[in-house]
Amino acid sequence: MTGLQLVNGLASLLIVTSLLVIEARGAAQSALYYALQSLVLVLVFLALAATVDAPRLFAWAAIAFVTKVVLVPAIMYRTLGRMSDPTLAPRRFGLAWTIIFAAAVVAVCFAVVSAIHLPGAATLKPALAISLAHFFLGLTCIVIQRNLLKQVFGFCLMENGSHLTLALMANQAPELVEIGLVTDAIFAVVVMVIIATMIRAKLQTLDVGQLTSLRG
Amino acid sequence: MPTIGQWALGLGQAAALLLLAPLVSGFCRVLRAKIHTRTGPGVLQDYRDILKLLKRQEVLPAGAGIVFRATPFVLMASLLLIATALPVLTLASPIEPVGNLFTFIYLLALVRFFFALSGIDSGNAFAGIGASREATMGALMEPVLVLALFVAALLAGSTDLGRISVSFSSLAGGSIGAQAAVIAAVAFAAFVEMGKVPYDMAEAEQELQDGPLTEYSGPGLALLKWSVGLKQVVMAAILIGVFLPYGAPASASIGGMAFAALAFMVKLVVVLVIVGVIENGAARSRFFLTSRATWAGFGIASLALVFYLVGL
Amino acid sequence: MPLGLFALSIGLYTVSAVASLAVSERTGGRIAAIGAVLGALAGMGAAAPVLADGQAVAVTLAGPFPFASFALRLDGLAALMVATIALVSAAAALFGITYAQEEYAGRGVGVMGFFMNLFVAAMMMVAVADNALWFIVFFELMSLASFFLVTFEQDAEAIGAGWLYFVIAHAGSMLVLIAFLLLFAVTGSLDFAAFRGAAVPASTASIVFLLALFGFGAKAGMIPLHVWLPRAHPAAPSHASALLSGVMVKIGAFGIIRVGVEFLGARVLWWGLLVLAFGAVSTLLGVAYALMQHDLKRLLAYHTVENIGIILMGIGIGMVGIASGQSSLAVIGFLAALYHLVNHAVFKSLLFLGAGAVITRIGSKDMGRMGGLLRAMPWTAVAFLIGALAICALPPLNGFVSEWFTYQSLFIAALHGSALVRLAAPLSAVMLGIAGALAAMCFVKAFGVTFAGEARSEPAKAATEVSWPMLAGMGLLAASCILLGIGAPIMAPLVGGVASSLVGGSTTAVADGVLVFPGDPAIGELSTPLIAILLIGLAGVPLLITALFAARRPRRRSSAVWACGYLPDAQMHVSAGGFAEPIRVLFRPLYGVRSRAARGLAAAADRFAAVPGGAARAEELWDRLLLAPIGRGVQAAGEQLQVLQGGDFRVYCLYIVAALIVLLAVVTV
Amino acid sequence: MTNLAFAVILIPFAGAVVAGLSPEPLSKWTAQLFALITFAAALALAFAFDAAGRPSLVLDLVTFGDAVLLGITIDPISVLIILAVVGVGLLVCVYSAAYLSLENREHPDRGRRSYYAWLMAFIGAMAGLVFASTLAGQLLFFELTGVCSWALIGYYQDQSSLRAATKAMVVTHIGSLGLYVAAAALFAATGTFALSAIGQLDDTMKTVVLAAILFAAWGKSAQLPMQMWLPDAMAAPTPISAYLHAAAMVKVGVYVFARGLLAAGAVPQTIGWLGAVMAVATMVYGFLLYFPQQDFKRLLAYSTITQLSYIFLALSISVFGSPLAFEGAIAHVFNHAFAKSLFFFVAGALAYTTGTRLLPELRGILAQAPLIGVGFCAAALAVTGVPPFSGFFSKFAIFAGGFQAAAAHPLLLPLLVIAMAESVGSFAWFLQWVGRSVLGKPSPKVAAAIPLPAAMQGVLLILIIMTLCSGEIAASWLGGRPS
Repeated sequence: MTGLQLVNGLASLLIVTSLLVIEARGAAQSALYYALQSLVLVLVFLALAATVDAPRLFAWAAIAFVTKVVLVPAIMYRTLGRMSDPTLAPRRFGLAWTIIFAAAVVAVCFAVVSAIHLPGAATLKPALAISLAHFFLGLTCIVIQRNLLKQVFGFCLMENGSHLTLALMANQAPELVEIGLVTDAIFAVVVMVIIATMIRAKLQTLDVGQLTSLRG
Repeated sequence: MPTIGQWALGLGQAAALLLLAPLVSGFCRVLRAKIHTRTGPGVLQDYRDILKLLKRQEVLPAGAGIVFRATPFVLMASLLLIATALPVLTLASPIEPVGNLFTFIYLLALVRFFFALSGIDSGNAFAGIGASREATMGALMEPVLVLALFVAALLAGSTDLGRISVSFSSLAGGSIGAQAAVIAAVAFAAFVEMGKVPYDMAEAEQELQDGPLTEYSGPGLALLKWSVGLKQVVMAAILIGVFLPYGAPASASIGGMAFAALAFMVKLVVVLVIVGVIENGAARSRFFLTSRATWAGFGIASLALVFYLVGL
Repeated sequence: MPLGLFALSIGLYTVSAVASLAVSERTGGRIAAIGAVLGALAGMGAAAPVLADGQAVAVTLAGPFPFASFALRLDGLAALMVATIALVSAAAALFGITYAQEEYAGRGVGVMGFFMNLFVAAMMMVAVADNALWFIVFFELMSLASFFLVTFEQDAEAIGAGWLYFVIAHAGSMLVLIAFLLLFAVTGSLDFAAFRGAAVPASTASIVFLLALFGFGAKAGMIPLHVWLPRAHPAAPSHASALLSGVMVKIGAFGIIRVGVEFLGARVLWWGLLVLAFGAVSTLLGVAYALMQHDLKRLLAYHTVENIGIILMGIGIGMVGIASGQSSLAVIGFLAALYHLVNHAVFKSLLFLGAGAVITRIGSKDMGRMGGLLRAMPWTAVAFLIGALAICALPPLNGFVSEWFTYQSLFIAALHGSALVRLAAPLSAVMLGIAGALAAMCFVKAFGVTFAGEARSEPAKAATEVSWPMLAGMGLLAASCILLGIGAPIMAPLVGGVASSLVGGSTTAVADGVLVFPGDPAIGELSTPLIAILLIGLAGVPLLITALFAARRPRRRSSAVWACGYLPDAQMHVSAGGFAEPIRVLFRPLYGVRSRAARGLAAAADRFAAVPGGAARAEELWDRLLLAPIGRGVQAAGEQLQVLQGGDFRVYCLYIVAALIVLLAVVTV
Repeated sequence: MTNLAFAVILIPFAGAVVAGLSPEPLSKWTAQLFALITFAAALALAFAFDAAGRPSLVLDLVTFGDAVLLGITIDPISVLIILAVVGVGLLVCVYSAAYLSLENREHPDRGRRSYYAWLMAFIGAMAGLVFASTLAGQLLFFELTGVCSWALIGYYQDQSSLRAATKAMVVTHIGSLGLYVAAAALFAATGTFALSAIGQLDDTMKTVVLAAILFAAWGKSAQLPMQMWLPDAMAAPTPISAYLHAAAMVKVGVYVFARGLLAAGAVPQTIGWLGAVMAVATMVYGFLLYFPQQDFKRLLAYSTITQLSYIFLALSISVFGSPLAFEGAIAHVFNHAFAKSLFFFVAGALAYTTGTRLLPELRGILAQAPLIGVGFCAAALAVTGVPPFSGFFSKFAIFAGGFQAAAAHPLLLPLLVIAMAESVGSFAWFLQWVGRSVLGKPSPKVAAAIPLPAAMQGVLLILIIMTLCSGEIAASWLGGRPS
């Protein structure tokens, strides 16, 4: 099983973990699943580093591990874990629909990626498609979930997807890019958490539908 | 500047006319009496009245001011001034600077001004109305007199009374129609200015107790009666002297002037008789209807103007 | 030298004007008066040499405005105006020293002094200005200063009069401005020197003349444009209305001469006839309306309209003379006009000062409440009588001389004129004659009802003579009335010189020794000194007669007025209205003109009342028809778009991604 | 010299920031200080400019490729107008420091910092526009002044002033479309925004650009199609009405049009006829609307509209070849700035002391408050063009130029005659109000007036003096160009 197959396999594992994050009941569970997914992402980085002998990716993996696997889930767990909103209406879309939808997204992404002529990452096309799909999964998480916290996780999935794309296509980039990417992720999460807590405190609800008073 | 001879002629002429005035008014009273088929007070009656009044005490009304007391003197002075300048005895006016057409009109206006003002100053109600009538008559008669004399001057080519009388004496001036109309208009104006019955509006005895003269007495009244008489003579004199100058010599020769004086007296008697007949023939007219007669007079004067313009 | 003195005079006026504002009221009034008198002396000093030798003096300074230089020119005409203004202003200032203090104490005497001196200075500058811009500036400054004098009383009637006056004056000056600008368009420069020689095409010349005639006519008080005069002049303080009536209206006549004769050369005959017609109508209607007045100052104001008419007749004849090439006729016409201009300035201001003195004692302008002042205020009465005799043109005073010249000019015009002139001149002479008679009647009424007879009110009974400065002011004018009358042989050549400078320098002999004659002695001679001497001499005859019989006559005594046996009371006395009643009855068509005009004005006024309502509706029309639809349309579009902004930020994320995809597509395509 | 010009533009903005941030009572003093410094800079610029023999120089600041985006131009006209703008700005600051106080009987108010900040920003924007040498620069400051005007009109935060502010913003913004079109057309044709480029356009393009600028000018100067915002903008505090809606902002439209004409050199006559006819139409419309006005400031608003239409008429006449009319127009901008702001300050003083702006309730002002009375008369006479006040001299230049041009184009005569008739008509109407309100015995409201603060009295006095001599200053400054 060559390194490439390993990378593509891990990428497919990513899709599964993101589905878990989407469907997780409570915020704490989602945080754990997110940590898991980040771990998988790190593994992808390591595999990629090995197969494409890009020494910088090791540094990427290390940084990603520190932040995404440890730091961000810790923050989310500690702050969002306590918050829950009993009045939250049940999800409109069933689990089945979500999976089918995810599959459709992946298929579309494969079609799109295969059409594009990419000199550098010809061999990594499936991973690239997965990362693109992953990005759209994050988007679907934001759109279909009513819970405010899920929006945060949706954002994190999108961020991981784009991170993966970056790693695949620009693996020679210096660590600085990685640091930038990661700090961006951390700060985004911190800000969103703060906003979530403030909304929770002020409006006593986490249902996104209630927040229409914000419109202009 | 007039020469000594002209000064003498002018002043002499004025004195003569002054002395003649009571005679003329006496003659008119006698004429009226004769027409009323009564004998009348006699020609010299006015001299006797004036002498009597001069000796009488003067009673002044309470509100009278300096104008009331000064009017008799101003009236007589200005009328004497007019008299000095009329071309009675010669075809040329003795004192030329004064013998001007517009000077004559405005000296008459001076007389009328003081006569009316004395009426108001006396404070007497009747005298006030008399003054108002006197001034109104002035306003009604002014257009006739001005236009008539203006056309006469145009005919003569000069506003000097002397030259006008010269042009009227020749009768050959060509525009006979205009001259006739002018004479008619001036005769009408003179008749009204004399204040004879249909037009003695200011001193209408029956209505206004002698108008502005009401409050005068003693010497003041004497002088005013004498001045009114003099005014009548002056109006007759201008009519005869300027517009009917037949018999008056061109130059100031003694013989010529004697004959002119005789001719003047004859013409004066004829005029006075005509006036007397008209005066006693006419009935008194309402004051507010006099404007019809005066506008008729103005019609004659404008007829004269049209004749002159057309060159008739 | 003359311009130096002139500058000194203007300086004195303006400095004393400003100084009178700074100090306390009493001293302020005094400073203004003294400044005015000194300024007047300097002004006369400046005018005298130019009048005597007829040499025009000019100076041109580069003013702040590049398109208009600050040019002054003291020629004969301007010198005559300056001298007249100076004389009347000196008298008014003398009169004003105590008059202002008595009548307007505590109500801004200093401010009144300021406006008086500013007013006089502006008038002098108008006479001397030689550039269109500065002429209009001082012309309007004159109206502005006099506006505040007219509205000094600050009651509703004065303010209404002031408003009407300033609006007509401003409209008049706008007409004059258009006339100057038309000339400016032709000559390219605003200097009068350029205007004088301008080759103006015939049509524009007529338009410019008509504009100037009505523009200056409004200021002069010509009949159709005189409505402001009888309301404005009585409202002003008396020494101000003396200046208004005496001198300011002359600026109007002065303007017509400047534009009509100097700039346009009076080439066209109908111009002269038009001015003559306006003059004659103004003379007749002016005096006719004056007769009907109860208010003493309104009566005098209407007489100003009459005398301006006489001046315009003189100017009209002058212009006819120039147009028909008879230069001697032109000189006599302008001589008559300018001489009457000076005379009227003198006797009208004397009458107004007299009226002012009476009104301070009686407290009201209504003649009905006066009477019996002949004994109470003898000096004022004598001065007013001299003024009345002069205005009625009775010999030997100055009014008679100038009116005699007017008659002579009309006569000469009728003698040699063309067909139209030979008809117009006699008619004008007749109208002048009627006006003369009516004026005499009007002033018999004015003097009689005001001064003569019984005192008809408490203040009239308690009236006392006015203070000496007021008498000095009146005395100065009365003396100049007599001097201008008897001194005609000296004055006529001076004014004749100015007139001939207007006509183009042809010298016409007007006086010789004691005699005065219109160009040719054969036409007519007049000698006012001779008449005066003869009158006084001949007055001796009646005195002699009464003296002869004085010995036998008991002393004079006084008794009650005879009233047919009834006790005489004040109601019996002839009233102002009663005295003039016959004329109202006999000359009814004359008064019909005014009532018809009043009805026309009333109809126009209530048509104007509809304008504000209409305008208010138009105003909100804009909002309803234009802005509201735009507002509603934008609002509706906004509602539709509102749906996009549902408030659910999940949808917003979709928008972002959609936008990303679209942009990528665009870039790649 | 150029850094002086920059100073005049930038100091007010700095002042806006400082005034905005400084504590409440201090903000009005800082505003006055900065306004003073700006005025000093403007004066220094004027003297330096004159000393250097008045060279008209254009300096391009920001260029993008060959397209000049921003630049400044210093010539006699811009220096003169900047003096007026900054001068009146200083007076407005001093006046509003005293006007916005709790004793004000019409609008008791603390004078918040935002007022002074926006005011200083406005001065800066005006300075920028006056010096702008490119259409883009003009457009930038055009919009900036619109914003400041919106903020300042809505200062009292009540319903009517907010609606007025929005209305003003909307209408002037519609107007500014003209500038957008003009800038775009110019750029499309010549590739640069510099005003001098207008000269190189052919006639049709020149007509398009100038017509667009004219449209923008109508919007900003409240001329006929878009005049309805100005009378409602009177809901602003009076110093603002004085400054924005009399002396400065409404002059932006005219100034922009003047700049366009100056740069275009030979202007096609259609622009002249369009400008002249619309100016006279506005004049007549504005005059007719004098009559129903009871509120003093609305009357002054309509008077501003008619006076601006005079300037438009003068500029349109200058198209027919009369430089005198152009100088008259610029002089009228200068004179009208001082005269009309004096009139508004008088209205403000009356509102401050008596609490009412309705003219029928004001009688006998001269007896009660002589300075306000004299100010009222001086302003009325200056605005309606009565010598010796300044309005007359510029109107005289306009009419003189008009008649000069009318010699070649007789059809201009009726327009000029209507303009003159309107001048006399407005004079009669204002004189009627002078007679009714200034003279006579004080009405109850005027009799109960409180004394006027010293600062406001000082400003009134300065402006009265200026109405007397601004005519001479403008004429000698414009006329005195070294030929």
